[in-house]
Amino acid sequence: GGQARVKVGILLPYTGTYAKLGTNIRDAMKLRFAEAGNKLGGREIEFVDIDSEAKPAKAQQLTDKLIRKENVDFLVGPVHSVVGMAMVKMARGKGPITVIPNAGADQLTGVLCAPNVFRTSFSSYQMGFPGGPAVLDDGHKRVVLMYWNYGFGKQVAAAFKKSFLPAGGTIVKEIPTPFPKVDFQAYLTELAALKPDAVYTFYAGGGAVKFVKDFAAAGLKKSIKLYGAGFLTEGLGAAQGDAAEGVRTILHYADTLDNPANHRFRKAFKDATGARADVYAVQGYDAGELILRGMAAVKGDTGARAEMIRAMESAEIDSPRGKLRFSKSHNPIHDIYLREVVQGENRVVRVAARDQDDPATGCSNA
Amino acid sequence: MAVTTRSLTLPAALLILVLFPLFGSSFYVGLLTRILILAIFAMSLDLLIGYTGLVSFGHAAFFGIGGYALAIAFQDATTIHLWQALPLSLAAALAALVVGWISIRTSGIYFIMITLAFGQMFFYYFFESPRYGGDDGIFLFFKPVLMIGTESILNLENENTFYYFALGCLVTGYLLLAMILRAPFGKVITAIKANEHRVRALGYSINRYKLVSFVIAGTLAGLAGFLEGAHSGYVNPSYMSWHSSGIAIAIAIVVLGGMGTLYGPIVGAFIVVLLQDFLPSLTEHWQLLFGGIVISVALFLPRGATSLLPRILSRRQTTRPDSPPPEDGPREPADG
Amino acid sequence: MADTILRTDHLSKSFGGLVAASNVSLDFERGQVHAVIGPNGAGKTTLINLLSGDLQPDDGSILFNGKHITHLPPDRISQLGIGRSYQKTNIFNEFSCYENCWVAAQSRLKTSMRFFRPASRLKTVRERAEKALELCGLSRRCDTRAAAMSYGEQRQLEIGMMLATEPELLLLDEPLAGMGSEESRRVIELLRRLAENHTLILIEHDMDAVFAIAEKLTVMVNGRVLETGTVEQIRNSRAVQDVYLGEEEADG
Amino acid sequence: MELSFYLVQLLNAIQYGFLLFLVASGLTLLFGIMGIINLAHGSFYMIGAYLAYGLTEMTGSLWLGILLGLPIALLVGYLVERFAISFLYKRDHLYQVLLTFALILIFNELQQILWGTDVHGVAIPAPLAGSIPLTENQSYPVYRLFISAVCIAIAGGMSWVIQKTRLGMMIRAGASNREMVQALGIDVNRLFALVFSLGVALAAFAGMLAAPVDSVYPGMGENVLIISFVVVVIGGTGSIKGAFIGAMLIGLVSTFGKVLLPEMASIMAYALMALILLWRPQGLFGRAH
Amino acid sequence: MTRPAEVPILEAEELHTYYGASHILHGISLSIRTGETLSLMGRNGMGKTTLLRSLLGLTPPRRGTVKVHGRDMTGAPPQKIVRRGIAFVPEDRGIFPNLTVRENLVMAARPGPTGRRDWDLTRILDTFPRLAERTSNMGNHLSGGEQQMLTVGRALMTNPDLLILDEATEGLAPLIRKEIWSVVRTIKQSGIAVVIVDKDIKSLLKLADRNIIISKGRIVYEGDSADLAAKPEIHTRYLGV
Ligand SMILES: Nc1ncnc2c1ncn2[C@@H]1O[C@H](COP(=O)(O)OP(=O)(O)OP(=O)(O)O)[C@@H](O)[C@H]1O
Ligand SMILES: Nc1ncnc2c1ncn2[C@@H]1O[C@H](COP(=O)(O)OP(=O)(O)OP(=O)(O)O)[C@@H](O)[C@H]1O
Ligand SMILES: [Mg+2]
Ligand SMILES: [Mg+2]
Repeated sequence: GGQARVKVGILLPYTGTYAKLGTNIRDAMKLRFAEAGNKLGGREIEFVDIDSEAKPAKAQQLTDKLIRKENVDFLVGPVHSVVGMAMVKMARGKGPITVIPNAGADQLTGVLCAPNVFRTSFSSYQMGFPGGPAVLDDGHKRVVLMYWNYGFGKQVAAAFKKSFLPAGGTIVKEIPTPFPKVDFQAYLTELAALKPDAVYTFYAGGGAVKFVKDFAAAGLKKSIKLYGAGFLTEGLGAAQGDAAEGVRTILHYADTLDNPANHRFRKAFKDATGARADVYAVQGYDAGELILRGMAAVKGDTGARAEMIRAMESAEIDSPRGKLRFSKSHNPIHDIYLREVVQGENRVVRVAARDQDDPATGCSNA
Repeated sequence: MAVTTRSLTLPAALLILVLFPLFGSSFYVGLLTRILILAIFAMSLDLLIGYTGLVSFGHAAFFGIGGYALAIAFQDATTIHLWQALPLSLAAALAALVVGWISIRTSGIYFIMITLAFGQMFFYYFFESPRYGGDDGIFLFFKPVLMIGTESILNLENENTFYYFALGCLVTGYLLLAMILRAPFGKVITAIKANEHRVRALGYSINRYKLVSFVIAGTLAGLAGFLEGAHSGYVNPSYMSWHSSGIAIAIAIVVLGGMGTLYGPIVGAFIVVLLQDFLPSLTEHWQLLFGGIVISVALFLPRGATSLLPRILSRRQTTRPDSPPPEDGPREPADG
Repeated sequence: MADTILRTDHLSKSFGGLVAASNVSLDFERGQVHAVIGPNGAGKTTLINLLSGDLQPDDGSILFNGKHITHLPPDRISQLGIGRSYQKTNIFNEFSCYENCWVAAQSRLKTSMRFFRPASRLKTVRERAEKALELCGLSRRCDTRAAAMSYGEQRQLEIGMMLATEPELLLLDEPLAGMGSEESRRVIELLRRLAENHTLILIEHDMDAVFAIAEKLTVMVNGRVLETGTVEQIRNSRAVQDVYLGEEEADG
Repeated sequence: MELSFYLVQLLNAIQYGFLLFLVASGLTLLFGIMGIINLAHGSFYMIGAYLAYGLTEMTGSLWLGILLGLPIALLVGYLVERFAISFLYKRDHLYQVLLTFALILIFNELQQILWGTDVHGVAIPAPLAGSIPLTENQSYPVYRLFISAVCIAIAGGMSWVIQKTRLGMMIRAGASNREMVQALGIDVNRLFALVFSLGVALAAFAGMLAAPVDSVYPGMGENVLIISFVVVVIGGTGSIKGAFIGAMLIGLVSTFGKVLLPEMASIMAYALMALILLWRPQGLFGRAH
Repeated sequence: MTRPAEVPILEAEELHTYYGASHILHGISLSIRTGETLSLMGRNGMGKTTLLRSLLGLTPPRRGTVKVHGRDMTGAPPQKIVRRGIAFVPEDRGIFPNLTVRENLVMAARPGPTGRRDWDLTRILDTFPRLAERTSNMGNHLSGGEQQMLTVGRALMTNPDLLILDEATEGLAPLIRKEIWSVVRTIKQSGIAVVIVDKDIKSLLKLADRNIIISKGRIVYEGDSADLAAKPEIHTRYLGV
């Protein structure tokens, strides 16, 4: 109709280490919109797409541009936690409705939480907390924690300990390794000497590939079971090859999840982009869905902000990951799966935690 | 000739800057504030690389320290008094004193590398230190105000006020440096850049001059960092990393604008920020364009973009003999 | 009793295994032109470098006006009133002649840690720089970039810069090298004039010049002092002719 | 911990040192010998890794991939030298900083356009895929030992060429005074184009060899860039022996740093460099002017 | 001499050379015949060095032509010109500071254009025994005079037909200077042409077949040594003696 178009601002990295994540998120979100006829609450969509370069120092300037120059109605992004914090700090409160499709820092739906900020991905807490019982249930009591020594890694490790220690596990040693360095040899030797039952890790991207390969090459697979937050093996099958076989990780998604929504989504994504869907695509796809829900509820009237927010926070989404709801702090509540790499695929072993919530420490959302 | 160009262009540019908030939208006022802050930083770097011949790859650390000093001191405060906060940028001066004292013992490539080492150490210290927020950085939820009694005279919460404050800092910094460079001190540091060994033989204890120059530059960088922290309400270690936004871009700004002049880095800051704002709207692979532009300037405009200006203005007076080729970027002395 | 301005005492310096100066003990008298000659590689420049602080001696001491200056850095030594010129031209290539001398002249301010007043207003410095330019014969080239001058002119500037620091004792390392005959003559004339109220230590291979202005000569060979004496003595010394002068020069 | 633990760590340290030298070898040539501040070193390394990945996928063999990749790397180096670097030899170092920084941006984009943004792995060639048992639960990959051997060969070869051959003398001479080399009848332009290409090829070669142990991902070059500079500078520019010893020192210090002073692990190499430069401002084997 | 004496080794016509905008050489023409010794005189800053650099292509002339062995080499890069049998000893010596004495010599070694190999390392070290004692010194760890010998030696290592010496005896002790002059004489006798710039006019006149005086970028005098020796007014006018 004669209504102005809805402006969706996207701030995702398309260059650098996180580029792949950025493109998948964007493509999947656009796929969701396309499925809905490229209309939000009856209005045409206009995208304003900016490369965040995953650079924290630029985050404010770029967010500012989307908010004050482009006047976007929705803000989607980012991938990188620190960029996310700079972005959310500007957007929270009076800014546009913001949907975070990846950044995991606990603060985003913790101290920095706000009525207009949603997350469709996960909090670091959710990448660590369900790991404790999962490892214990597999029968491993003595565990070494290894992770990249930066915000996200530290939060994952802390959450892991929160469930693991009370349930009777022992942390033999914590080995934070410098981020984003990838020479692990000295640490692996230390690990070998410690002889734990298992090691729980947080690494991602190139570091994850390197870690898994070095771990296998050092012959440690025979005696120490390797666990980690899902990013350790997610989408890295081809690069890791045999080295990843048997590695167990927890994540709110697995390629092989057997539910209709997932099958449908994977095929559609493949058709639309030619690429294989992964967890990031799912998060983008759900971000699209969430925005659709909100706009549908107010029939495209972005002025009805409170109503839209209410609709979004009460949304129950039949996501490719399974059932997805949102907490008071607007963080996802979803199942966390324990997965194992078998023949290059992350196969679900069991559900590690049902309806995993996040404590949202410091969040003041009513 | 250069004098008339400068004496006309500078006030004109300043006038435009002063009037800008009356016409520009608040987004652009914000963007311009960032540019001004970056210009201060670049100018301070130019004092080192363009005048003293100290190529410091660790300069971004002082920018970061300026911001961190503010953030650490006022992390939990609800009002930030400007007169309490501003002296904090002296933390950068202190850091520069220590780093400089050690670094100036080396020269050339080794100086580049030892300053890089210090820069990296500061970066990792803040990146990994749990005390100061690690890689997450620190947020500030208020902007500084200047109060007398209970009366607020200068409230930087206001975008335009902040803009004028930053502009004031830039102009003050510019005038201060211009004065220093004309003074005996300036003569010595330019000579040090030209031939350090000879300066020493002439009876100057060059290390003191280098150190003072290093500290002045560090302080100014700290001031810029302070402003950036106050303006964005957010500091994080990536300001100090050598590559992402720190030193490599700063060097690009200085050289693109015109090294060894004070206005060069200011122009450079405008060029770089505006390019980075504009190019991404053309293509997803905009860095290709940006890289291409940087390379072209490096190859074909060795004295930076500002060297174009007098050339354009002097087209009328074609008889003026060209000075010899600018291979090593000979500078105009600070005063003719 | 002669008035000694500079005295070296068993001064030694070696580079690796090579002894470039060994046990050099010399007295330089105030107001004299004292030339140091010797074959290439004899250690003359090394000696000057030791005196100016560019090199640190391994052993021995240096006294200037009765005070120890051994191990002082070059800038302190310069401040005490010892100026030097370099054998290998050492100037500010991108500065004009005038600026070259300016920087030199300014070094005589009590301190150059002055930030506020424009340097150009410092009258004493300006006058000193102009005088130095005039002395070394480059007034005409005042505004020429040093790099754009011929080699000989750069050599003149080298001397001009030293003069601008108004030293009491001048260490001249081959000031005439690279100068044409006319310039040489002019510089010799200049040195002669300077000699009236300065002390000069002169290294030079141009024997005509040395014999013309030196009052005392020291001959060095392989880092050692071979002989010290008056012009006549040295000229007629068999040993000096053998190692350095050769026949012709001795009788010409 | 028992002795064997420290022995294995020593092995790690030495092996890491070798790897560092390999990674820095191209920079040793371009920065150490030729004196070019080449910030794009990491990019050349990355190009090598991606070439290894792409060509191994194509040909099915890493060796073939390397064989085909080297001429490509040489060509890249040649083009960069001819059309960019060669204009800057007489200029201030800062222009090299600027230009090679721009090259980083450009190569990152090109990498993305050509190969996309996925993380890739390259399989270790079959004959070298095994490992040797070390302790009761740890073993050592043969491929790493192979890399060490290659590294020694490269170090020896480079040092021989630079120090002992006339080509090496000409290169060093050219780095200090191009015009004079020309005046002696040597085609400096060709010489430098050749050496630059070799330096790039060497960096790429390191990337190719490291591809199977490292992984292949966008931005991987930035991880090796600074440490490579540190290696060269610690040793003292102009000295291959220095770079080699520098690499070994960093290997030792950072390996044992990780074990004994884990909080300091990330700054170990920088602290080492700062200390060494304080003690010897021209690096371990550099020459003072 | 086997070559036809008509074809000069080096021939320059109407050279005009500039540094930036300043016009230094104003149409200089000269030719050097095989085996000839030519001296180039003039006060400081008159353009002697510039002329030599123009001939060698180091500062290419803006106008005029340079021929080497009859072949037009105008605008060719220095290494091409030099490779046709010319060696150059520049006034600033151009020692490679980061090479040892031996390396400085060896890196330049090359047979002459006709394959002649009269000069090699051994002969150079015999000629300059001082260098022989310093073969492993770095180039910048030599005394001024030693550096001078090294440059001459390095030039000879290229076995040239024409040797160009720009103030080659500067900074040399009288004995060594004589040494150099006698080396030049030897060179001359072996049929190598020599162009010398030097301020030691007495020695030059003894050695040179022909003398050229340059003033302000122009040739103001040309003639053989006997002629020049007989014209003291030229000396005073153009050389200041
Ligand atoms: N830095 C150094 N390292 C090693 N040897 C050096 C160094 N500097 C000088 N030498 C050697 O010390 C000796 C003395 O050198 P010096 O420069 O003092 O000679 P000189 O008397 O000035 O000679 P000249 O008249 O040729 O200038 C020379 O043989 C030279 O090779
Ligand atoms: N690089 C340069 N740029 C500009 N002008 C120069 C440059 N080099 C030399 N000149 C000028 O060219 C003129 C000739 O210089 P040149 O060096 O050829 O003289 P010369 O006869 O060799 O003198 P000298 O005996 O002092 O070596 C001089 O006036 C000098 O100022
Ligand atoms: Mg000497
Ligand atoms: Mg000359």
